[in-house]
Amino acid sequence: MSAEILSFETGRPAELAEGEPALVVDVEGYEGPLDLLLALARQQKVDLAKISILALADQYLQFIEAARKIRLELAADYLVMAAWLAFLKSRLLLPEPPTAEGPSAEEMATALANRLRRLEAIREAANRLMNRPQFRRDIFPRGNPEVIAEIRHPKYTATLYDLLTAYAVQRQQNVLASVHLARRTVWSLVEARASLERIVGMVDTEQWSCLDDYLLRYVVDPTQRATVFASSFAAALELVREGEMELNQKEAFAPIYFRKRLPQPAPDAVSAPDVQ
Amino acid sequence: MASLAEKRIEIAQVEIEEVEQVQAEDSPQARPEELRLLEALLFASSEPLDTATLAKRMPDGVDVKAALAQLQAEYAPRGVNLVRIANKWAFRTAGDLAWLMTRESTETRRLSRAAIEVLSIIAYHQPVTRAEIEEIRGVVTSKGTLDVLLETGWIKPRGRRKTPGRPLTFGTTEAFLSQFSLESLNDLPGLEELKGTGLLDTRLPTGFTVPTPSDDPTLREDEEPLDPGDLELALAPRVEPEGGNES
Amino acid sequence: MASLAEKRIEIAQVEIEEVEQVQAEDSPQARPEELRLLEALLFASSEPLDTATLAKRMPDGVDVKAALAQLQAEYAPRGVNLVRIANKWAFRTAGDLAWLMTRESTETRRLSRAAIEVLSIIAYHQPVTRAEIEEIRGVVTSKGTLDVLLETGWIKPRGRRKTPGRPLTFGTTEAFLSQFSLESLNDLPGLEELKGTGLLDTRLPTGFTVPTPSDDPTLREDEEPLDPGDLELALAPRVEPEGGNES
Repeated sequence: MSAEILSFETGRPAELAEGEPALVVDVEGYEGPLDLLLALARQQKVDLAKISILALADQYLQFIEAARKIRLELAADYLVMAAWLAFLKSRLLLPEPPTAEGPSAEEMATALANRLRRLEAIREAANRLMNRPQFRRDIFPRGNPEVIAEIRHPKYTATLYDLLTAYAVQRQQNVLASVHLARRTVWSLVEARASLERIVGMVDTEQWSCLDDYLLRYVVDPTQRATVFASSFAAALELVREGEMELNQKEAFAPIYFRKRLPQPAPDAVSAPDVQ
Repeated sequence: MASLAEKRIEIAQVEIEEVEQVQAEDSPQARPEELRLLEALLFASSEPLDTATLAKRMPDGVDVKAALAQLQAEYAPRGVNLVRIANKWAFRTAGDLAWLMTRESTETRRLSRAAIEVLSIIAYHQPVTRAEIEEIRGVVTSKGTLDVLLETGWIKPRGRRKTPGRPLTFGTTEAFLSQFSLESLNDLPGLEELKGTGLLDTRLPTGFTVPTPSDDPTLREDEEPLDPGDLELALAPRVEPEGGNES
Repeated sequence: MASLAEKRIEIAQVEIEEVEQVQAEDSPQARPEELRLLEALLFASSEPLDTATLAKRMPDGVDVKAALAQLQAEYAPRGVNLVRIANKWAFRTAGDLAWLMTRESTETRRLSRAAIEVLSIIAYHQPVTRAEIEEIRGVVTSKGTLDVLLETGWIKPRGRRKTPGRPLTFGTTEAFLSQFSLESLNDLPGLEELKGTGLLDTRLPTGFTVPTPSDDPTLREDEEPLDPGDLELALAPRVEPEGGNES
């Protein structure tokens, strides 16, 4: 809360006090121009209601003058107040213009006096408030409070509908349990033939290719291997019968090779290459 | 001390309208000041205070022990007592007012799916053993599920099956009927009604039956009475370890 | 009740050697049981309890207000007093024993002079806007000052003034009353004098009307409700840059 430090951040000008015997220029403690005015007013030692605003304005202006002389940086608030007081002072000293607009000088002075009274009153009230016994400073609550224990009784709810649904679902589940055979994925002959035709179309005509290699490349899922091989074999036989391709197998269980049947009927079957 | 007393009077006047209190304080039979001090210290302390600690805060020449004894006697008939705990002193609400310091509350909870399933089987198939329930549900019934059901008061162990192991048989209670607004167990819908409401599939195989439930407390031929202490047993933890397929 | 009394006697005998207390209890001038109950409830709680809450825990037919008044009178001369704060009741250590309790004290926040002034202005002038506070103090109120006060929980924004800019109005809280041991705002020290001088009203010429500070959450005619999010706003940094002459 050092924000109260108004503008005299340069520090207290204590060393200057010797040159200014009448007035100790120490603004650090003041809470703004009104506070300063109030402090000056108190020096008049009269009821604030009867205070001489003229004298107060003089004191204030004097203070500001002193502060400026020692080149203290005054906050704008103080200067605004100084200007206003100078204006008020001149109004108070000059005779009132006959058709004055706004409040008269007297009214302005009274308003200022009232502001000072109000500030002083609230200060006094604050003082009394802070002097009241304060909670946890002067008076204390129960240091070790005993809590009111809560005993919770669970109350369960369920509806007849819940009950019957639960029952029916369970009974049904067990009674209607039938054997679900996993559906086998089968490679149909049509699918196998279409694939073979594509494969045969891809390979070099003269070249024998290993059927297994191609099939393994296409069939990723090992569980489908059997059906793929079976269907492909059957489709291959079909294609051979139709003269679309040739098959070659060295011996039983050996890899089967295939190649595209050349358009012209080959008199001699080309022997299968000795692969590996 | 005079100024303190003055201050106290001031405060007393501000805070209390009863002026006689202030007088009472000044009267000859006023309580010794140390009782006020002890009272305040013990009240505000977050933990029990021992005599030595209290004595340190008292004015010289105060017999703290005697003062504590007097305070204890003063508070004995009150709602707050001065009690000694392990040689330390503290204010505590009177033991007989424990009921005042508790608040009972009911909280509504929904039964778990498993619990309602078990309950429905007990309702239709009673008297039924745990093994039979598990047979129907196809899963192991957790002890917790049965405990919750026993806690609801809707089921109870009613006897023991005359089979090896003498398993407990469970049945429903009157509270069950009341909970589900049933006049009697016969009001539970039968096979045809369940089919009619669409709860049971109409294409059920022949031979599928829904038992006609009965909560007749008379033991059946294959039941024998509960042993003494069976009720506690029913709530005791199951011995065998339970697997992950509980429900 | 007989068993309670018996139990109480039992406890008394166990804990206290003075048997005459037990006798005193059975004597015709025994205190009404409700005093014990209220005592226990209020003593146990560190938070003030309102009459309704207390009444709920009392047996039927108990005049809680009368019992509280009696209890307050009983405890007035003691080291622990029964005080009323914003229509709630709580036991608190006696204010004059502050000197004794200092060691119990946790570091109390020291408010700056500016904060104290602002707090007082809010207390005596509420509902009051920041501009009005500044009018009285003649100086710009730093955001920090208001923040510190909001943080204490003693003040709160309570609405918005129906004037251009819709400034927030501030008021005090229950915690404020509790902090300064005030039963209500009417107990603010010096309030009567302030009212008498007519200095309380910032907006009207002196002596015109005598407003009374009020923490009645009901908004005044010239107030409107807070917008959602205003509470955060009150704590958010002020938008306009603030000069060096804050306070």
